[in-house]
Amino acid sequence: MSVFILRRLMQSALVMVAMAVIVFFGIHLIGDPVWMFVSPDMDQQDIEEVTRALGLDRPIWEQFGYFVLSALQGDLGTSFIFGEPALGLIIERMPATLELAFTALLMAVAFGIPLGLYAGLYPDSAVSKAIMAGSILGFSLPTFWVGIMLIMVFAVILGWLPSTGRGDTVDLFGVPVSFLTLDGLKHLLLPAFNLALLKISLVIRLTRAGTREAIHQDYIKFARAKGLSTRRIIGVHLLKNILIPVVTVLGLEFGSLIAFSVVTETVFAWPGMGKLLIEAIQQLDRPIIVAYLIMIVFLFVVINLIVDILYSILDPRVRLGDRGA
Amino acid sequence: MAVTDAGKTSPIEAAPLPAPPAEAPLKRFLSDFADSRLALGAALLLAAIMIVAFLAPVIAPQDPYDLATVSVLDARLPPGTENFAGYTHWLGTDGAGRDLLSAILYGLRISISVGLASGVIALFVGMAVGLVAAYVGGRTEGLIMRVVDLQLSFPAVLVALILLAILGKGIDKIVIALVVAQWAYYARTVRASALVERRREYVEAAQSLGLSHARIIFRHILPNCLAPLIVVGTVQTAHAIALEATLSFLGVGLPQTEPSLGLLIANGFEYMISGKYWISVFPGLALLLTIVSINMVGDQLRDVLNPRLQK
Amino acid sequence: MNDAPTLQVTDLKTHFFTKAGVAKAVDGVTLSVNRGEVLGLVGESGSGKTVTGFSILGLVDQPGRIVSGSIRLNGEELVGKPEADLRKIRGRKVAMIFQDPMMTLNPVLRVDTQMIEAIRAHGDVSEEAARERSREALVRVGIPSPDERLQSYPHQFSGGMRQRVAIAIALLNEPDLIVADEPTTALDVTIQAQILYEVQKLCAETGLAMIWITHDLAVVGGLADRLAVMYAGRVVEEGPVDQVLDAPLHPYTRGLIGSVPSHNRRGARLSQIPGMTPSLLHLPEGCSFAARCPRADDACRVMPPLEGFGPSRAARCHHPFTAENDGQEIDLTFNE
Amino acid sequence: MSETPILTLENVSKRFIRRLDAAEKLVNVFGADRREQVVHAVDDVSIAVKQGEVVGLVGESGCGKSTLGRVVAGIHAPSEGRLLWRGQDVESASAELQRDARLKVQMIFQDPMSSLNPRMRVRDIVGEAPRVHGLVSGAGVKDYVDDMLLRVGLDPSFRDRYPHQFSGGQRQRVGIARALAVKPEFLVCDESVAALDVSIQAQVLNLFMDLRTDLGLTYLFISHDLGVVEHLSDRVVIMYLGRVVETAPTDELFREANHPYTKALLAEVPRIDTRKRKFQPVKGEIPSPLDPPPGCHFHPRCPFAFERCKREAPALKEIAPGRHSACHLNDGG
Amino acid sequence: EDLTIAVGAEATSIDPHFHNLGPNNQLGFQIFDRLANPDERQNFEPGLAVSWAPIDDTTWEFKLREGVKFHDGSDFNADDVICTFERAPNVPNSPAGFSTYTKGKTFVKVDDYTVHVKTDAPYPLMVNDLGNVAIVSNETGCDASTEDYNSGKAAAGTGPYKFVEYVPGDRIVLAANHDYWGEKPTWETVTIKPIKSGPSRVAALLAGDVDVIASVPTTDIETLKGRDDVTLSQGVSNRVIYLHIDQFREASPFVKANGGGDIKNPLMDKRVREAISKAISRELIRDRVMEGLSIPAGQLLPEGFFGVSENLKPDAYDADAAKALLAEAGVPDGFELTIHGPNDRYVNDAKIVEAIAQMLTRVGIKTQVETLPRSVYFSRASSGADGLPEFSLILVGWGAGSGEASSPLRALIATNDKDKGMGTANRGRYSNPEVDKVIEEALAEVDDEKRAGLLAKATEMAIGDYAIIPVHYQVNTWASRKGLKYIPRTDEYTVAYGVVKE
Ligand SMILES: Nc1ncnc2c1ncn2[C@@H]1O[C@H](COP(=O)(O)OP(=O)(O)OP(=O)(O)O)[C@@H](O)[C@H]1O
Ligand SMILES: Nc1ncnc2c1ncn2[C@@H]1O[C@H](COP(=O)(O)OP(=O)(O)OP(=O)(O)O)[C@@H](O)[C@H]1O
Ligand SMILES: [Mg+2]
Ligand SMILES: [Mg+2]
Repeated sequence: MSVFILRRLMQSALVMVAMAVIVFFGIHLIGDPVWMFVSPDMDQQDIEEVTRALGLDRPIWEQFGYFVLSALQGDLGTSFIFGEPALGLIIERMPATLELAFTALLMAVAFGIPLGLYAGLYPDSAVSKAIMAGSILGFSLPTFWVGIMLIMVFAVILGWLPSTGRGDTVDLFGVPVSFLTLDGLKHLLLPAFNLALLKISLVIRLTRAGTREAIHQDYIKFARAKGLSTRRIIGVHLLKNILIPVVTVLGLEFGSLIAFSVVTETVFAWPGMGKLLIEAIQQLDRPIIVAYLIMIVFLFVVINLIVDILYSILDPRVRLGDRGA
Repeated sequence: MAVTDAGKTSPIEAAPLPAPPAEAPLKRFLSDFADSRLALGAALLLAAIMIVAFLAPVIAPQDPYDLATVSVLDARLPPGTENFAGYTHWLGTDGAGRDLLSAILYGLRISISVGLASGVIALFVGMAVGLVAAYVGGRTEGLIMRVVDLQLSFPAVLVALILLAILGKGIDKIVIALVVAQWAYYARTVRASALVERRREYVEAAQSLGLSHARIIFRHILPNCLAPLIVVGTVQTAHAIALEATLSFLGVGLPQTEPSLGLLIANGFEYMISGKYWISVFPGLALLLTIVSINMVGDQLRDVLNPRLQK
Repeated sequence: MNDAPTLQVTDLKTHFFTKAGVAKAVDGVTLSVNRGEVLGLVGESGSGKTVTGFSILGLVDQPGRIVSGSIRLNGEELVGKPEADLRKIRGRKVAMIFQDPMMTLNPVLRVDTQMIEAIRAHGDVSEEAARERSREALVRVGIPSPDERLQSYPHQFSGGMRQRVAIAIALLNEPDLIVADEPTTALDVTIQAQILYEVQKLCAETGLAMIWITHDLAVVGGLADRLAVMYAGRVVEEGPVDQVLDAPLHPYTRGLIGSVPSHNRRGARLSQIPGMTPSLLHLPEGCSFAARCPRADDACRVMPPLEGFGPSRAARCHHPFTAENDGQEIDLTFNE
Repeated sequence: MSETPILTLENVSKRFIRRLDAAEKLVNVFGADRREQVVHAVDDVSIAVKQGEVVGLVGESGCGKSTLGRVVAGIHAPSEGRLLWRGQDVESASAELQRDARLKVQMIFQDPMSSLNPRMRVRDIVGEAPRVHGLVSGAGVKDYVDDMLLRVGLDPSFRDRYPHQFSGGQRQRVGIARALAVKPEFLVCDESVAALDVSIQAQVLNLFMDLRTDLGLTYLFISHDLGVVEHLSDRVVIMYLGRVVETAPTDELFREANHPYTKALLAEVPRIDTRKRKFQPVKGEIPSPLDPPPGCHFHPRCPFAFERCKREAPALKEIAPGRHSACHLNDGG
Repeated sequence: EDLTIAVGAEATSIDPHFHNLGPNNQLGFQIFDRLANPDERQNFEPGLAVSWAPIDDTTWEFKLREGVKFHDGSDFNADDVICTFERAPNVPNSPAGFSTYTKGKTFVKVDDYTVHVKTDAPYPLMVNDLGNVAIVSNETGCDASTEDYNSGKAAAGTGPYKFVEYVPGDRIVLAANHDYWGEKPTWETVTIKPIKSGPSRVAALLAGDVDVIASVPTTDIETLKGRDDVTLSQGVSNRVIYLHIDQFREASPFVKANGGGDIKNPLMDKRVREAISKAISRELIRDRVMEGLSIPAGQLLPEGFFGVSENLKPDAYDADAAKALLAEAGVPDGFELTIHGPNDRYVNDAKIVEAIAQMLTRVGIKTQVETLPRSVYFSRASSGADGLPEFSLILVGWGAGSGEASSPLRALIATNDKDKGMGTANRGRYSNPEVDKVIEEALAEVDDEKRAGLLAKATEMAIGDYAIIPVHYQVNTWASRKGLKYIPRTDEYTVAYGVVKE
């Protein structure tokens, strides 16, 4: 277990370094961020002063060295546009993104598994075919397009749900969450569904494939030969086995949920870190981009650890610490 | 004693054994594929889309990239409007006055080219890397797979987003970004199946027959890894097309005067609420049809090519 | 011999309706097993042994279906019974053991879960009582430290142990019949011997009837009381094990025995049956073995019936190797 | 014996090692005890095979039979020990000699499905190696392949087919034709008939025997089926957990085995001519090769084991002319 | 009553001195006062100063308003002003602060309600400068960090609305300051939500989630006009959209002869520049690209602004004249050109670039289009690899923050000179010493009337040279639910006190 965690940490440290280097030098190549901030009335002198103040006048490797030094002390730099520690800005917006992502995940499981199970158990029925066709549609539709359609239909035309924003939040253990208030829940529904759509399709397909495969396994036949009820066979024997790939893949996909929240947050004006990133990219706010990526890697590490632990609970064959785990 | 001489007088069996009826693999594959009406329809549709897309310069009524023929005067005409030159825009025009039908055809061409180009390059890169990793094993494999893992642990959108922010716009840039975002999927797929294939006895047979490593990798192992690769390839191509659309929507990606489908949609997106639905709905439909048909074909390929589901 | 056999299968037909055509996997199988008896069911791959076993338990899946025939367990007809009733019989009156011990136990459930649920599916037994019974069953199949083993997951067991657990599960509800589908094929000789030892002991102790499916004549030779030989979905010969092995009636049985290497004829060429098993999709008219049979003639264009030879033997052949004609061709070989 | 054996294994070992990765090394620095996992698949085996001989190699699953076969066929290099081809060390030979020696030893595999490349036609499967090695000209390949197919009893018209279009027995014949195509003198048959039905198995075994007489081939015949080995071999080698425990001419071995493991094995083998026998099995499971018992690997299951067996691994000693056994009981117990 | 406003861009900080950036300033307008507050036409009205006047050539005197209290209860007096101007140019981490406005000025407290500002030379633009800087309290604000402002601790101004809450990315909440010295605030609480995507913003209004939205996308105006539950307010802004033309290099990087060969930069020829101006149909752009929401431009600021010329009219579209001019200039068959522009900066920027490219192509200048995100665009447009502007023909916009023509003249037209701070945004490097002289003269002229004349004169000279080619003035649109109306502002800001009940 400790080896396992260590291995993970070493790998992630590598990603973080790689990411930091690429982004750091890459952004340097794109352009000079200073031009993003200066106001029209400033003259060259002012601009140079700003450049100096932000440390952007020094050679890039020196800037990088400085970044590494302070990163080791937990300081990922100060946002150019916000003037606040980049890490703080990201952490401040993380709960919103995580809430969105988790809700989407929940939706993916809540819709995906039953539908996938049905499609796997009755592969030839018309309903199953419809489910599968729907799932293809689900992962073919570009997220941004679905988002605006959802707003059009549910907010503008039907007026059932609010179009954008996060709604009321309450603090849960000091973290603002919106699913505990009615208003927050209403705001959460559309973006979460938008984000979940892709994953619902994915879970449907995984569950179906898992079901189709498991159903022909000897252990299912053996369970039937024991005279177990269909409910128990599906609910325990089958489900527990197909949960393994579903959990693994969802764990891996959680990263892409967070990544795709960049799109959803933009469309739904959801105050999460994805929106922050997109704006940072547009404005070359390098500290935020770097800090975002490092945070994401960190998040992945944590999530992957959780998934692996879950995995070892679900699948007794897996022992953490084994090679390639 | 020479083996060859003995052949005719072999005492073993007078009448060689009969074999099961021969059936060409291609034919079997096609008939299996055609099993699903839906998939067949999707394949035909996809073929049609591809043909239309690549013939765009021939069949499109207008060259939407030629600024001399496009005029803002014609901007945002609803479907079926005749323009001043007396030409009817069946699908209307977009915000810059491009004939939408033509723009969609050209856009399809770009989207599909981007998808295919990035898919093919990523496939080759991933394939080479994955095969080498699986065949060589040991430290090399460990190192390669760590890199693949790193790449995979980062969602493709983010990779492409950051990369494009760094590289700038242009078809070549987006292809590069998509290749970087995708090669690892292929590498992983190839490696997984190559690992399985490498343990197959026919590989050992080839080794003991003294065949070269290159020959074993490319003539023996590779062809047997193609099936999952093709499946991943189709899905990834669809994915690449959608990804390109998303990136265009996010404002990185392609130059706006030569819009891909994604960019057409993104541009039309701002007209959604104003009721000028056609600017984004028609390209959206084209994109949807393309991606859905590719995915359906991929789905069926998966079923047909998956040996476990056969029979 | 008891009056009614534990299991009586009569003219069972189980067909698979596939795209390529109808595969008559089981096409007129007649069998009976008595109390305390081990029936060996042998035949080559694809001859329909497993499907026969599944038919008895009512476990034939789409696109397969029992088309006709009768399966009587202790006189009770199983064919046509609703699924809910069959479920009550499965595991309670008939149990089954599968070939691959690695695959039969659910890898993600603990052994006790899998055993207890098998008991509680058939009666209102308390968890505790069920656990105790599971423990006893493990002891019966010779598993050391059963309490500890109950808490384990299948992957912590070796193949032989797993197969024993499967047998223990089959025994849990004290069924009248166990269908064992090649349960030792995947195991090593020494482990196979251990399993055979336990099974032999159990049958002797409990009076359990058993169908032992295998393609290994040597194994059934040592274990079974009676033998049924299947070819292309039909039983072609049946009888007490000694008689069938020592004086086979059907040319196929004879060919099969001849092809087993044995130290009596060390280094000699083995007898080989020419040709190969026909596809179940396109079975020839008449005797399905005719095309490979040295004795075949025009009479074989008609399907021979399963004819009795003596009190306990039967064969499905127009030209059996009976005592009268056997002298002509005693060397058990075919084409040399 | 004066005649040089066609193939000699001298103290050959093959180990599979799973090395530690960086993370594991790091925890070791902090005091953890992570070890490399070593499988001694083949442990100090010496065998000499004479020209024209059929040597049967018997043992239970995981005892290293296949690994030994692969070492002989040149697919794996031995971790230790030497492999001599006609008295010459293959390792130190020139590249050309090495290749020749390698081609002279060919392998026939167990699984008729996976041993043929499913994407190649029979003519390529059989014809590829001879063409690559220049044994036959490009134009002559077709005839050559036809000859090979005829030799193994297949109709030459099958040459354009793919493996899946054959039955199991026919596939095995294609595999044999492929091996024969490089004119080998030595065949390693690794469970070559285990996956076949008895009637098909008989066909293939007959083919092996015919090839032996026709082409003067030498065989290393690996099987866990004692019946098959007994039928075919001149001499039998018994392995247990990577080590050879006994070798003897077939007749003598089956008449009276020396090693307790061999005895147990012979007793367990079901035979068609023994009926309604009482099974009396060896106790215990086959131990994991990752962690074999110390001393004599068989001692935990051996009814005759005594103190020394736990400590000391018995050496393989000649107990009678042509017979070797590795058991402490033979040291005048 | 409560009000919810959706804006396109979010303030990056509550600190009014942190970043001289539109969204931040617009927020600051509501919480803080300046010495002089610009009204909706950017005329400076008494704010915290009740009057100001030069008392000699280099000194301005500001009389401060008495009886004003900050939101935190402290009193406003000259100390606040002094410390504000000390703090404003020196905020740590500020990407672009307010030093531009304070530089070269010395602030002297005369008494509690009088402040003197001294400069080295006559400085007519004093109010325009100081009117940009929010006054913070010396008790809480001056020593506070940016974080203190964001957390609300230091965010006390004297403005009509008080800071309540800041949830980054989601909303900023303000509450009425009932003690405001000026016109009493109408709205009890004001919530400002950033919704970046235009359609989403419109959707939010239509869905009733917000009451007012800023920057209505031009595409939706027609639809919104047709609805009777929405009121639109439109107003011209101080922003001119224009083309900057490379006229200092013989070999301009994005100009090629027909077929791709090198060519002497034809853009250096005034006739070619004129041809370009005449080839552009500003009306067509207005009607088809801007959906009517632009005013064809003939100079640097729309009419009514200080220092504009009354003689300059937009060039009329005349393709034939353009072709003739090209022929006259020796390029009768045109040439190849790439026009660059941003795609996320101005209203419909990329579309305008494309339309212009179409039009140029029609008169024979085969034009390629390349639009870039502003992050890349501006730095390359200002200084490429060699430190010089990288492009040949670019579309840019200029908003006159000070509300008068001196701003664009100084930045865009004057000869590029780092040291003097002139021509800082002169990306075409137009240089005419005579024009420079007039501009400098104007900048030192304290007399408003004379200055206006000088500015107009400089403008006429530069436009006559086609130093730049003005395209149009942006017209901004706000939409509100029925019953509300927004008073449009030329500075494009959206402020709560601009929302009135109908
Ligand atoms: N689900 C199915 N669909 C179609 N055909 C099937 C199906 N299951 C079995 N069959 C056919 O039924 C025939 C008998 O199969 P069965 O498994 O009973 O053979 P077996 O005698 O048990 O062979 P083995 O020794 O290989 O286990 C086979 O030819 C097979 O093709
Ligand atoms: N490539 C390999 N890497 C690691 N371990 C291996 C490898 N090949 C074989 N082994 C291990 O070596 C041991 C001997 O394997 P081998 O395949 O030679 O056994 P075998 O006697 O042929 O068994 P079987 O009868 O099951 O074929 C086994 O424990 C196996 O796990
Ligand atoms: Mg079977
Ligand atoms: Mg083996």
